[in-house]
Formats: sequence, structure tokens, C-alpha cells
Amino acid sequence: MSDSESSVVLRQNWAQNIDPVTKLLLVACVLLGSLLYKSLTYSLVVLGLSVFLVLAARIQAKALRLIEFSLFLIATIVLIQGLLYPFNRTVLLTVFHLRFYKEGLLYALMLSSRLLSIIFVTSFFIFTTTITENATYLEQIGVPYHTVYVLISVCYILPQINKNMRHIQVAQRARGVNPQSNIAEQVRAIIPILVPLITKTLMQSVERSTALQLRGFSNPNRQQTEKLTYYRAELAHRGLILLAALLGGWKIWMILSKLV
Amino acid sequence: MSVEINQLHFTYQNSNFGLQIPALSLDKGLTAIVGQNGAGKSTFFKLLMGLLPLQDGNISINGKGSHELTGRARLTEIGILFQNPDDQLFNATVKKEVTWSARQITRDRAQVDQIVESALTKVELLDKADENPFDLSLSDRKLLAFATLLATNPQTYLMDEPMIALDWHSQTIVLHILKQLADEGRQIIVSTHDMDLVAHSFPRVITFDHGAMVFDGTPTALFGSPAILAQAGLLPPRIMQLCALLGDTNVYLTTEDYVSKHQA
Amino acid sequence: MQIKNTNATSMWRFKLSTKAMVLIPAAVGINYVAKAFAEGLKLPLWLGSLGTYLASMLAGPIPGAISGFINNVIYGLTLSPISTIYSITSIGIGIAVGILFYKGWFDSAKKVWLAGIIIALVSAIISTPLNVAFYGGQTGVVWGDALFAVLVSHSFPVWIASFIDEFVLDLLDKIVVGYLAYFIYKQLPKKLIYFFKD
Amino acid sequence: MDDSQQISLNKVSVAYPGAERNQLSDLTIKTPAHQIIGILGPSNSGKTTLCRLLSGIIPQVMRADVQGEYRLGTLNPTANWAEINRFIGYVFQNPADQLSGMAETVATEMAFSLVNLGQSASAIDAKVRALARQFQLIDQLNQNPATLSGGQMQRLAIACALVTDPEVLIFDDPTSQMDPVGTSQFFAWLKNQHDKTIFVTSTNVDALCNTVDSLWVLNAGQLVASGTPRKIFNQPAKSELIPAPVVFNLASQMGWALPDGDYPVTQAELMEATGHER
Repeated sequence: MSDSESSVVLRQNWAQNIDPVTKLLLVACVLLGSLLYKSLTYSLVVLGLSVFLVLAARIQAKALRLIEFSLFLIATIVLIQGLLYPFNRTVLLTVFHLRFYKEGLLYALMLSSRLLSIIFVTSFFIFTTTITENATYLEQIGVPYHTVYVLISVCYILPQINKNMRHIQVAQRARGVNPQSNIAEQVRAIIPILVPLITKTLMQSVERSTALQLRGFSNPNRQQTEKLTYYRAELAHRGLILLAALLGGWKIWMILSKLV
Repeated sequence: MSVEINQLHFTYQNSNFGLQIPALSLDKGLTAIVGQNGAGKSTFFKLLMGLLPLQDGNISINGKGSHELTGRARLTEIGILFQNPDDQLFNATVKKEVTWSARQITRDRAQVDQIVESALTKVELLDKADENPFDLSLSDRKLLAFATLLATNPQTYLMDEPMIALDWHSQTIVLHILKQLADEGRQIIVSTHDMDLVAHSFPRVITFDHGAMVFDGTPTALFGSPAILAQAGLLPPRIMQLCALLGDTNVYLTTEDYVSKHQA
Repeated sequence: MQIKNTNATSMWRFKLSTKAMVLIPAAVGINYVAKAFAEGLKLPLWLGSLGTYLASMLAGPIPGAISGFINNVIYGLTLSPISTIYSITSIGIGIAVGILFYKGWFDSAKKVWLAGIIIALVSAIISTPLNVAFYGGQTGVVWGDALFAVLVSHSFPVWIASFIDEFVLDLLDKIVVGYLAYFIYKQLPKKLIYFFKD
Repeated sequence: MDDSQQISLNKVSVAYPGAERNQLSDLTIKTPAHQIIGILGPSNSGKTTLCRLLSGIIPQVMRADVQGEYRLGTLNPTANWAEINRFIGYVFQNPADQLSGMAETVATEMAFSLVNLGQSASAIDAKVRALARQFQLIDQLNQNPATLSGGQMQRLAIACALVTDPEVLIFDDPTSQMDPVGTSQFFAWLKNQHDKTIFVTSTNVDALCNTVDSLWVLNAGQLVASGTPRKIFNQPAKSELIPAPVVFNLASQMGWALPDGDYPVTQAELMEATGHER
């Protein structure tokens, strides 16, 4: 049982001294910004900041693995926008007599830099916090325990469901279903695997709901014993909420000024 | 027609558990596999079923190499009843569950219906044929899983803790069917914790301890060697535990066995 | 035997009981594992909303919508950050399934593909603006994006091309998931259905 | 014996929604609290439903239509449901379902019920260590619960139910997945739990008879017999429903009777009947 940390305990990596909610607000701000602003310079600035964040927190290796998913998508964006962007005017280069336009490529660059900045800023959250840290801190700042339970228990239920899945696959192979061979067999294996898996998962959630209530889950005066402390958490929250308000306000101001 | 094993070695990657079986031959009739939780019983069964890769040594099931038997061909050679039935049930009704298994070995409509009816009758679930399997009690679900195994009727039956979660009546049903199958010349291999069951129904018992075979012989011989029982963490049948309390350390398999020897 | 909604408790009951709270993580878990299963099949299907469907069918649109929302947020905060954006779509799917189920559109196999079309429409309508904003109109699925490119090259407006791209993929996925959910729901034990219903 | 020391069921019936027949019908019994009661019966006889009713799971968590009144001493599960874990400890048949699904270590898992009661960190820490010692889990305190062996998981489930010192304990077929050594250790531990009201269901007739103070025999939702194991198995119209323990079979076939003519049912009674006890 870790005893409660009173003063600000400086963990070895500076990024771990920033509280989880600040990191989540950072992700929210970047998402909001990319939803509202289409300018290339803005997107490149945000990308630069997020890359710096990842390098400073020394999580670039893990962040790059997260990028792999999106590289193929970014390539298709560059291809399609470069060729077909509606506002294409000036040809920049032709490859195998395919004409790539400057406007399209710049638009693709903007889209890609936004996607990358979202991935980087999210990986800053993913790779510098742990599940229990999130659970404890959310409850500590007043999020009702029921809500914390719903959010966090997902991370714990996945390994159990995967374990159930492996048991079921073995059991069904013994009955003549072989889910690992060709596509036809795999499709035929969907029902024999998913039905027991889903029934078992739901039955376990019934048992767990009963067990939780029997152990006082719905008791109002639940008292979390562990207190985590971070570096200027309150200040960071207010700052980021202000930033989000500014982003929204500036956009509305631009729209109004264009109308008037 | 028998199960032959020699020089079998198997280890899980990140655990120090290893199963070693130098030589073993399982022929027709009832054989019990006993040993503490984690002694290797389930691993042994999965290897026989080809559900775990054969690292080295070989297993032949009724004359064929266990790993040549793939998919449907294996179903009529060897089958397993797992301890937990809930991993296998997926059809809408009890009848459809058994029909699915029967159709794995034959597509002939009449034959399938006959197989399904006989399997459900044996396990006394015919009256619940249209119920959803998961609405049944755990005991009935286990009988249903057994019925699906009876539908494919393999030459070799592997039963992993069949009696766990069965009530008394269901236990007598399962035991009765197993004895019938043994008399028909099939190999019935049952892993269990129930020493009374081993004592009163099994002519042969094999003991596992930490992945090694430490005994292969008759129950009378096993229960007559306290050292092996202690090493494998096993208890003798309840009648012997009682007699020990009364100062009598002879080997008795059943209460009737004791009474007949003392009814002078 | 289809479980009709015997007592007409309103489907919008908001106070989440402990049951719904434990159902939601299970539904998210089912979404994950169904999605992983679909990826293994390499078919143009996501199946990633199967858990959301079942949560809506079992406990109504609100728990369904919440499990959809949390599914994308957690998926975004663990595996692919971009999917956080599509949590809005999942809310739409959860509500649509909850309403359609409550109105009896999942009572027989014939109705399910109609329900699937409506849910695909809802999903496409919500996703298209997100696709345009973040992917310039693409969906990230090769089949769909090829169609998108062809349409745009025939001077279709980007919005229409993007909607068609998304809708075609959603149609197949939402109908297949509809039938899977319909079939699995029919198989679920009575005591489970009653447990989550009140 | 005033009411606070009594367990009483009066014409209790329970039916799950959509079920054709009652899961429990017309149960009526009055017996003192603070004893170990074994519940026996074939599958579908209503054992688990009775456990759920006594603990308040029915109707608090699982809807069911319940008739008749039932009392567990002064405890009324529905009234103080939020603090139920202070009064009742429930151990499930499958221990893995018992865990909160949120604890990274065994210690946090054991502390879960106490944190819900709002106890202080030091009080929780002391209580968890004491229980860990009692259940040989002291070296596993910082281990992840998912990595425990079957036997350790079973002991953790029991410890989690006991951490709030409840007055009533309910075990639903706790030893079905235990090996013989584990089972005998569990029933030996159960036998010397005093001044608690304990309900335990099991198909292990011999172990139950050796441990419990009285037995309730259920069949198809009805209470067909209740009383001390000796009374139940020595009744003339003993139903073939429940197989008799080995002690009784042996003694009845050998004619070893107790002074009052009954055949022994527990090991202690066997010793007495055969004049072996010192």
C-alpha cells in the first residue's frame, strides 16, 4: 500500500509531473484547433510544438510506432489532393504524366500536419501516464467513482476478454471449427466464436455488477486514500480552458468580421 | 486400437512447467488421470487432441499420427469434454447444438436426427430440446456439452473433470454412459479429483505430479502406497480416511469392500 | 420468442444504474474484439460497433450511446488517436439502434436490413463532415477512397463524393453488424435480458 | 431467544421474470442465528436463488417477484443496501467474478470494500495485512490479482468477503473447483468460525455433514427437510435425493449405532459410536 504523497513528489521524468487532466485538455485543444482552423502556418506551428513535446518527453520511439497506422492514409491524401483538389490551378510537377498541383499539395500538407500533431499530442498522454494514476487522479479531483469505473475498467476488461477468446478458440477447434485456416473457415467461425464470447462477457459483467454492489460500490461516503500531487495542476487546467475559449472566440470573431 | 505415446516432452514458453512422458499406452476401457491442479492433466489432454504443438516425441491415436488427424477426420477418432461447457455452446436451442456436432461427421438427414435423439435421450435432455442452452443450469449445460461429444462418438473420449459442477443424479448418468462406452471397446480417459470415483469405477489410474508420471497401475496399488499419494498431494478414498481414524490402515476401495471383509 | 418491452419504462431513463455501468465496459470490450476479428478477416468491414448495438438493445439508447462514445475515446487514447473524433458518430449509432430496437425494427430478420440502412445513413451523415474536416473527404479505407477519387475526378462536389464513400462502407458494415447483433441477441439467455432491461 | 438472534422465513416464494415456475416456493423455517447452515439439493433446486435472496441481491440487483417475509436477525438488506458489505460477505462459485476489475495489486483488491466504507488508510492497511497473513497471501500483496493461482484466487475471494468483518457469510458452492487438499483446508477453516451466521451450499455431502450445525435440503424450490445432519439422515422416510455420507453408510451397514439408536453422520459421532474417542 503506497502511502499518500504529501508534497509534490518529483518523478524522474518531468512529463510524469504533469497531471493527466492537463494532458487530456491539451489533446482537446489541439483537436478543437484543427477542427476550426484550416491555415497551413497554424497547422505547421502546432505540429512543431507537438514534435518538440514528444522529443522533450523522450517518447519518440513509441510515438513513431503509433504513426505507422496513419502513414498509408497520409500518402493517399497527398495523392488524391495533389491530383484532384478542386482549387488546383498551378501545376508543380508531373510524374508519369500525372499532374500534381501546388494548391492540392499544400492542402494535403496542412491535413497531414494536423493528423500528425493530434497523434503526437495524444501519445504524450498515452506514454507518460498509467491506468491507476488516471483512475486515482480523476476520482481525487471530484469525478464520481461510478464514472471513473466506467471509463477505466475498459482497460482491465480487454485482457480478460482476449483470454476468454483464446479459451473459446481452443474449445471450438476441438469441436471441428478451425478459425485460423482459410477465409471461408474464418467466416464460418464467426458465430461459434463470437456467441460464446459475448454471452460469457455479458454474464461476467452481470456477476461483476452484483459483486461490486455487495462490496459497497454505491456507497456515497467512499473515501479514496491515495492523494497524488502534480506540478501546478490547477493553473494548467485554467490556462488550457482559457486557450480553448480563445481558439473558439477568435474563430467566431473572424466569421463575424467577414459578415459585417 | 489404442493411444500410444513415447518420448513426449512439452514446455510452455515463459514458464518452468514441463510435461515428460517416456512411454505410455492407453487401450480400451476406463483409465483415470489424477494429480493436483497444475500437475499437467489438462496439458496432457490438449496434446492428445493436437490443440498444443507437438514439440518432440510422438503420439499415435488408433494407429494414426496425432498431428496428421486434422479437422473433421479427428472428430471420429478422439474427442474431449472440457471442464467448462460455456466455451463451446453457441446454438439457439439444445437440439440445434447437438445437431451441429452430428453434422460435422454426416450430412445424411435421417442419420443426424437419429444421432441427436439418441445422444439427448442418454443424457436425459430430450424434454429440454427447444430451450436456449444458456437458460439451463450449469449441470445441464455440462450434460449438453457431453451430448455434443456423444454425437461425434469418437473411438477415444478425453473427459477433463467431468464430474465438477454436476449434481449427483447427473454424475450417475455420465458414469453409466462412460461404462457402456468402455464395454463397447472405446478408450475412456477421465481426469478427476474424486478419489472415491477412481476407487469404485476405474480399473487403471495414472498419477501426474509436476509434469511427470509418478504412478501407473490399479487403484488398490496406488492407495496402498502413502508415499506416492503424499508426493502427488492426493488423499485416499473417504472410507480409508475413516478407517485410519479408527486405527485401521488397510486398503479399502469402497464401504462395501470394508463391510464384506469385516462381516465375519 | 422476442422479448417485447412489457412495462413501458421510458427508454430515456438517464440515471445510470450499476448494471448499465458494468454493461458499458463489456460493450466496449466487445467492440474491440469484434474489430480485431474483422481485421483478421481482411474484409471491408469494421464490426467495431457490435458492442454498441448490443448495449443499446439490452439497456436502451443512452447506455448504447455512452458505450459508443467511450469506445472511440478509449480507442483514441490507446491505439489510434484519430478515432476520438468519431466518438460523435458512435453516439449517433447507439441512439439510432436504441430507438429502432425499441420500435421493434429488430423483431424479425426481414426488418433488420432496413434498420441497418437507417443506421448506415445516420452514421454517414455524422461522419461526412468529420471526414471532410480531417481527411479532406476520405474515410481511410482503401475501397471507399478509390471510389471517392473517381467521383471527385468526375467533378462531383467533395461533400457528395465523401458522403457516398462513407455511406457505401457503412451500408455493408451496419447491415452485417445488425444481423450479427440480431442473431446474438436472440441467443442470449432470458435472465441476462431481464437483468439489463429494468 | 429474542428476534435479533433468529433467522426466519415465512411462506417465501421467488419467481424470476419470464420464468414458468417459482424458483423458490413456500419456504417456511425458523432457526437460531450464529450457526453454520448447509444448503443441499440437486441442480435447479433453488440453492443459488436462496443465497441471492438472503444477501439482498434479490430484489436489489436482480429483479424477481418475491412473496412472504424473511429476516436475518435484525438485518434488513434492502434498508441499508449501500453499506451491505458491513453486514454480509458473499463468496461466489467462480472467484474471478468477485474481483473489482480495477485493482492492480492484491492489497488494493482486498482494500476495495473498506475504501467504499470511507475508512482511513492506516486502518485499511492494518486490516488488509492481518487478513493476508490469515489467508497465506502475505507475499502476494503487491502481485496483480490476475496472476494468482486457482487456490490463491479462492483464498483472495474469501478474504475480500471477510475484510469488513460481516456478521453473515454466504458461500455459494465455494469448493467446486478446489482439489481435495484445498477443499479439506477450507472446511477445516469454516468449522472454527464462531459467532457468525454462515450459509454454505455444496454437493460435497461428507464435508458439509462434518462441518455444519444444521442442513436445509431443497428440491425443486421446496424445503423438503431441515435439521441436524444426524436427524436428517436417520429419518425413516429418508428421500433418495441426497446420497448419505460415507460415515453413515459404514455405520449403518456395520450396525455401529449411537446410544440413542441413531447411526453416526459425522466423524466425531463415528468415533463415539465405535468407542474410539479417548
